[in-house]
Amino acid sequence: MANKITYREINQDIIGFMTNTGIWYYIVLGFMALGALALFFAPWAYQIYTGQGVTGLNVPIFWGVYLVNFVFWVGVAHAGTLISAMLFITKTPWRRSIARGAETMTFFALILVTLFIFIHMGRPWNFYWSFPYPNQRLLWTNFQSPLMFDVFAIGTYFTSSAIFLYFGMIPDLAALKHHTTGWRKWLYTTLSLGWRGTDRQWHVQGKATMFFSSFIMPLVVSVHSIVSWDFALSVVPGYSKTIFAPYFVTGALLSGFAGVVLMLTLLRWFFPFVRKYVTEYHYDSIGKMILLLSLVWSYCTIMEILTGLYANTSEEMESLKYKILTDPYMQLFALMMFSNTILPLVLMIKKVRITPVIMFFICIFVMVGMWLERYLIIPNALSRKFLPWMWYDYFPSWVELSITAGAFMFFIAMFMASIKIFPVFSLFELKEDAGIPMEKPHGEG
Amino acid sequence: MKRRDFLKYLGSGIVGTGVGLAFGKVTKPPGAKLIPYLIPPEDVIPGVATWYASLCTQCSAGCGILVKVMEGRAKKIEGNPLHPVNKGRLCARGNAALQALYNPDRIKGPMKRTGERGSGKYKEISWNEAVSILGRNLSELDKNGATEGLYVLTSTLRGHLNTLIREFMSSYGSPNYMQYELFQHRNLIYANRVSMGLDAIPHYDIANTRYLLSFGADFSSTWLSPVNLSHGYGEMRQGGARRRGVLVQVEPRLSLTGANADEWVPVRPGTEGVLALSIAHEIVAGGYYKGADASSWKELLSGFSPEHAARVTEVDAGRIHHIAKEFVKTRPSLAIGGDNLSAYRDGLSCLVAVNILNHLAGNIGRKGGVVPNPAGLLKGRTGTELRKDRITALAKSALEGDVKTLIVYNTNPVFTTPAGVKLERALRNVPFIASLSSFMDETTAMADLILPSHTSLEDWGDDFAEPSTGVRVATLMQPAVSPVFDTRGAGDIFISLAKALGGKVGERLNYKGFPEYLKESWRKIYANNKEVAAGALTFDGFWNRLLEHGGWWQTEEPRHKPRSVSVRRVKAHIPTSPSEFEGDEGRYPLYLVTYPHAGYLDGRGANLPWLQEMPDPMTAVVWGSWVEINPKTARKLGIKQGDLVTVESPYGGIDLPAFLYEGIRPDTVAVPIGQGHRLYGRYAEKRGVNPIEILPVAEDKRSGELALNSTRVRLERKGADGKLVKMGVRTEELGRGIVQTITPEEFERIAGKEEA
Amino acid sequence: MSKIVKKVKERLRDFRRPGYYKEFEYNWTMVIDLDKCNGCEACVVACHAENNLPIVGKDECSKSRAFNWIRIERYVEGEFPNVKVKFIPIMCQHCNSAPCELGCPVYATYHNQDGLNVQVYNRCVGTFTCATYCPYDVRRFNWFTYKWPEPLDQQLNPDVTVREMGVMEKCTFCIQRIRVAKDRAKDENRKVRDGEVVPACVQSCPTGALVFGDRNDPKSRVAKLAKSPRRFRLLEGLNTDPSVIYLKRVMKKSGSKKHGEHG
Amino acid sequence: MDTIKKLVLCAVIAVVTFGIGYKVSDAYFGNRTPAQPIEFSHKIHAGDNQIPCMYCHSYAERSRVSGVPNVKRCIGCHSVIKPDSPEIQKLKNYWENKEPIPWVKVYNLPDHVYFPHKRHIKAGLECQMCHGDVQSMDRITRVSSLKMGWCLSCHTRKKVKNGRDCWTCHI
Repeated sequence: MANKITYREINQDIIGFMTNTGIWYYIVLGFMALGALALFFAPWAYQIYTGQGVTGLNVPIFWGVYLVNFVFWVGVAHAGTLISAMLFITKTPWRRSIARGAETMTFFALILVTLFIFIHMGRPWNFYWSFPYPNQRLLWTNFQSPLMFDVFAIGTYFTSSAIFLYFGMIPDLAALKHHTTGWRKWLYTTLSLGWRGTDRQWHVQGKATMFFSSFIMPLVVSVHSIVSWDFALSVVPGYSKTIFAPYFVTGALLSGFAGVVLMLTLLRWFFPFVRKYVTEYHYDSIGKMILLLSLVWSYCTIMEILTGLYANTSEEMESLKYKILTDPYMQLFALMMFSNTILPLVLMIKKVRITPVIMFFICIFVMVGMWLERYLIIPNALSRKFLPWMWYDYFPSWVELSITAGAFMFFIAMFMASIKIFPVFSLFELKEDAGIPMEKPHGEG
Repeated sequence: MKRRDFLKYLGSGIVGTGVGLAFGKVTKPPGAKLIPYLIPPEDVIPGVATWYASLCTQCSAGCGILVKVMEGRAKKIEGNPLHPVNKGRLCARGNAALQALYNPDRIKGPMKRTGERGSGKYKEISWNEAVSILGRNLSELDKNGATEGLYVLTSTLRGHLNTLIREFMSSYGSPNYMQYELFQHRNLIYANRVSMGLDAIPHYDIANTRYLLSFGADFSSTWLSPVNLSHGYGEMRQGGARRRGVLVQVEPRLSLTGANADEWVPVRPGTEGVLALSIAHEIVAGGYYKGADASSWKELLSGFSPEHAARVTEVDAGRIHHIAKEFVKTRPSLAIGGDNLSAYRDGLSCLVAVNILNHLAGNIGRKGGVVPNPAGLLKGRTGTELRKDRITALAKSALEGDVKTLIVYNTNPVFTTPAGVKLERALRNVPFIASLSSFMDETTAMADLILPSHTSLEDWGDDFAEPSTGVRVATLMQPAVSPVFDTRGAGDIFISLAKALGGKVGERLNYKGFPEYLKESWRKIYANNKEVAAGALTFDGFWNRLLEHGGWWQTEEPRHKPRSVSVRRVKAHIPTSPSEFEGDEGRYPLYLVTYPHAGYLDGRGANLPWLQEMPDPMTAVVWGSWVEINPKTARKLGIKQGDLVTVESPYGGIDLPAFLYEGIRPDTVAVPIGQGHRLYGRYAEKRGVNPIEILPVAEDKRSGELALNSTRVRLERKGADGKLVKMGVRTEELGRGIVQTITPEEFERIAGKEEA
Repeated sequence: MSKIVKKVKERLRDFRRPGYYKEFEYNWTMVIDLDKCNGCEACVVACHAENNLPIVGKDECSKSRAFNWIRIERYVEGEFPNVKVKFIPIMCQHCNSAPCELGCPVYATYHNQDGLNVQVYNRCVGTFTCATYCPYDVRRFNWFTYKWPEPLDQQLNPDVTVREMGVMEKCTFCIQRIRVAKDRAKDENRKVRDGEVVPACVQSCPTGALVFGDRNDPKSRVAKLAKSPRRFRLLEGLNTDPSVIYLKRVMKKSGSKKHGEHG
Repeated sequence: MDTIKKLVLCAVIAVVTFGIGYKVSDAYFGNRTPAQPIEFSHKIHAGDNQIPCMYCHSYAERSRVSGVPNVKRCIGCHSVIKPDSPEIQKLKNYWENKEPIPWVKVYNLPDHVYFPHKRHIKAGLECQMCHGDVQSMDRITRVSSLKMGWCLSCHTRKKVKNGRDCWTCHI
């Protein structure tokens, strides 16, 4: 580890990054924000105004790219929880410098998840009907519905990860208020809730983090399991699989970690100071994690296909045939298997794991592969349901594709704006990593 | 915060709320209005439906309907459960009649042509002006002594509107009242006349037959009286404790009826007559025919041995023998022929051959067989006029300048005649054309004057269904709603025309309007007919019951009068060889079969969006036309499903998408009739193609009917995207047991256990 | 112990299915005799006329967005000349154990007191779940707000809601007609008689293949037909317990040779 | 910068309050007592003269709508009774011009609600239960909210059979 880093250096690095922003940063941020507006919000407004008919959805493919994106972004959100909660409890050392970034990603990914639920709805202005609130009309929600599970799962996940993110940030915000002026100082002072860094406060903070970690930990498994039940609880061939819960969770973590790698690598490239905190050691550890997850994921994929083959009913076989042997899904399936199963195998080589460039590209493939996995499940299974007369193919319309692309830009824009306001690395945890300093630092810790 | 700022915020808040409040007030939809009746109509309760019994005029079957009316608007049409023809059932076309009533493309009032003929430029005029224009025209003809120059062309009318026009014409002094429709079944009438001496279409008692041998008759979708015959079909299949009837369909292209058949005999086009006679040969040769004239039959049929027929028809001799045996052994049995069969150049002969079969098996005049209908209440058109009423004759007279004025009602001959008839050019030669159509169709576009008439739901009228169901049936049509646009009933137009003309015509047709004429005519029927009058004390009581029930009909079982077919009669009319086809076999290797589309019939239904979006019963194609090709043929020609294909006959070519269909012979292609309108409203215009355009001007040798199946064609692939839109993607069940079946043998076993 | 378990189970069942009545007052059932059905499509148009179904046009049809609450599926077997065509009308099966009812988060689709699977348009938020879960693909979605050109809109049935954009819909067994019949029955203080409720499709069916009635009434036609040895239900293996009962079509096994050859 | 900030804040406040205003306007200031084309007084007819409701709203017992009286029915009495009053003159004008009277609907339900008057009358409900004390109103005022909760409170209270089932009132 970089033992030689001093507290002052850490403070200077992070605060400097946050306060000194180059023109290119603004240009890129502006571009992304405008892109989000033009590609994400404008088509969505158009869709709300005109109707869901602007999508490529049809009978019987009622769930298309929006649901793919929904599941995908839930997946991206997953690494945050895993890293901050599970790895915190297991006291895994390499989580410290990457946890904050991953948690931030989680937060913004969950915003997109929520948005995609609304985008997907036929009458989004009535979204609040899906919350169980007492009303004069004696209406209630259907707790039997997997979608209702979703409302709770995503709601809980969103709340708890937001709290977790904020809670972990309080010491940092307190530190930042001493080094900033103007609105930032006002903001940090307000948000740090009078943190003074007393022993008691540290003690409570540690306890609370531990508590929240334990609280969130089941969510790592449950959220995506529940998302998978949206599909698994139906009778549709290609949806109705018992393996879906672990399959989806593994896939989610895989894409989550890939997302973290992409984020970290980009930061490393554009902001050289990051290289001090995110080192080969981190890449190595995440690489191992991705390799492990990829293997589990591959097992699930193969099992999913094998159970279908074993059932050997016309429904299952046609569903599989459509996914694996039909143009263009054959090629997409091959690409998915290459990206998620074959390519990650090279992570067995340490040299590969510690080379950020290679990791970056592998992770891009993993992301693409994971998106495809959802695509090959969600609209594809619906294309081959029970009555062959109603079989139909689906291709997303420009609105869906635009919103999909826009979502990425919106995510990047939110992330870029956020890391200029809130520290993307946990100051105090970096300092913990740096070890007890010999000399008294200038800043407060 | 500064005080000034606070005030600013407060101010903007107040302004915002105020504007919001005001906006809310302004934009809130103004309170709905409660509009009371000025004078309440009788028996109308708002919110509760009123039902009017009436008549369906979507095809010539003459079904009785009930129209559901709420708050003065027609909402739904259902079959009249008391009516003997459709027994409360209704087909898709009948259901869609509502959209003819409320069609957005209806002509909204009388119009006078202002631009060139066919340019579609018209000026709206008043009814008085319109009637006087036509009246002046007719007076002028009268003055010039050219009353014979008036031609009236209508659809097949059988009720009192027919009588009215006839009276109008005779008192005016013109014999030229013609009825034309593409599917008039005149061959059938003619065949019955020459073979059985029956000048009508009999009732085919499918319901009670146990073996139905159908030569091309697609009674499930369009033939004769589809609802009545389909109901019979249902009864035949699962009509209770009786044995389940068998259906054998003989046709080159599997129609909807064929799809339901137990056995499909894909005979070579044009050889059905030979096949029928060969079956007859087997009946006589097998000694099943016990009549005294068996030997002369034997002689007549000697040239039609199954072996010979097998070569011509491509149906196994063994199979012919088997069908013959089943046909005579199963009692009762019935042979019918129509659609395809009557559309060959010797269609009449083929139908005669079918009648011979019925005679030999003893099916005529008995339950479950051919049941001749009793004479109608009204003397309608007779078969003797058959040859005269030809559209080709009209075209010829028009070209020769004999037609001075033409009045067209409810028929669209420009669309339904082959281009070779040159009807459009002939009509250009007519000095004055008046159309009584409510829609701007191809024929109406040629008109100088348009007097839009009511649709059937706004008008009075009646009909005497033919074929009926072995009983006398009269159906009354009454307006269910008040006219949607400024239109008038066709009868009213003729009566007001008579008034405008005055003189002899005016005297003869001195009625207030068509309703009065209709009522007076019925008064005569009531007075002259004891059976009709039975059970009613006064005419008014009878009339009210007529309106309530939607008509009058005999309720007792049909009486069966046997009739026979004699050798002497049919000798000159039997088919001796396969029907002829235009086009050299080498250059045009495929037979073309055209058939009426289940929704559009002869094209009249194409402007109704419900029918456009109704999947075709066999192919499930919507909003377009297509050509059915056997996959084997298609493979040979490199044609794939949905490709754009040119179908070329010696008379022209049409481009349309290919539909690969296992139910058609490899040497045959089929195109539905009904699409390809140049005009006819937004739903019909420029959609699909009209196959009639490429047909030759071929007429039945004996009856003079247009022969639709009389040409060969060739196919050529033109492009990839024919824009074929159809419902349903796959038609394989993949062993999923979706439509489960049991074999007839199994059914026989369990039939005893089944409760019905 | 087992008593408690049973009680808990019972409670759970009640909770799981509010609106699921243990005993239906009526049990509306449709029996479709496939041996009678000749695939003429009259029911399809009748349904359009009765239920205010929109016409979507060629482009939308090509995207598989046509509105057919009832459709006739055709299955073709064999090659020329041994072709067998089979028709089956399919509408909402009104399953008593419906996958769609499980999916809807807001109870826009639920089971009502007549054993009908009901779609409440004004409660629907458009999550598509019901349609996705439906194994029969009978649900249709209002992709847009469909408008009729004047004066075609005058035909719209005032007894049936005109649906707006974003709402799922499906066959209701012509619930508005059931309502009228029940209303009349209540006036006369009796139960609805057999044959009093006739949905639009059943009414128009020329062959009489469709029969509708109350299966709770043992004397009704459907109750008798439902006992037919030819009965089966669509995709019965899914255990959805549909209220639509089909009677098997009588037809020779495909591949069995032509009759004539054996004499 | 500061001005911009203030302007933005002002705009945000304006937008939010606009929304509140709109909603409030909708909920509390809707016109419950609209002006009618003829100042018809229920007080005189139903109150002072004791004409039963069903005499004019004759469909209420038989149909799902209660109906407004046809103009002929109005004129039937008023050709004799007070024919010279200015409001009756208005009525006469409508009658002579063969125009129906465009009454403003006070009790208006959305299309997706099925409300049969008949069933409620047959259940023995008084018109006044929903329409208020009509016989003392000169101009009709809407006294009920016509919200779903209002319907259900009564259905629950009266233990209506299937009264809380969606299907009972919807589709």
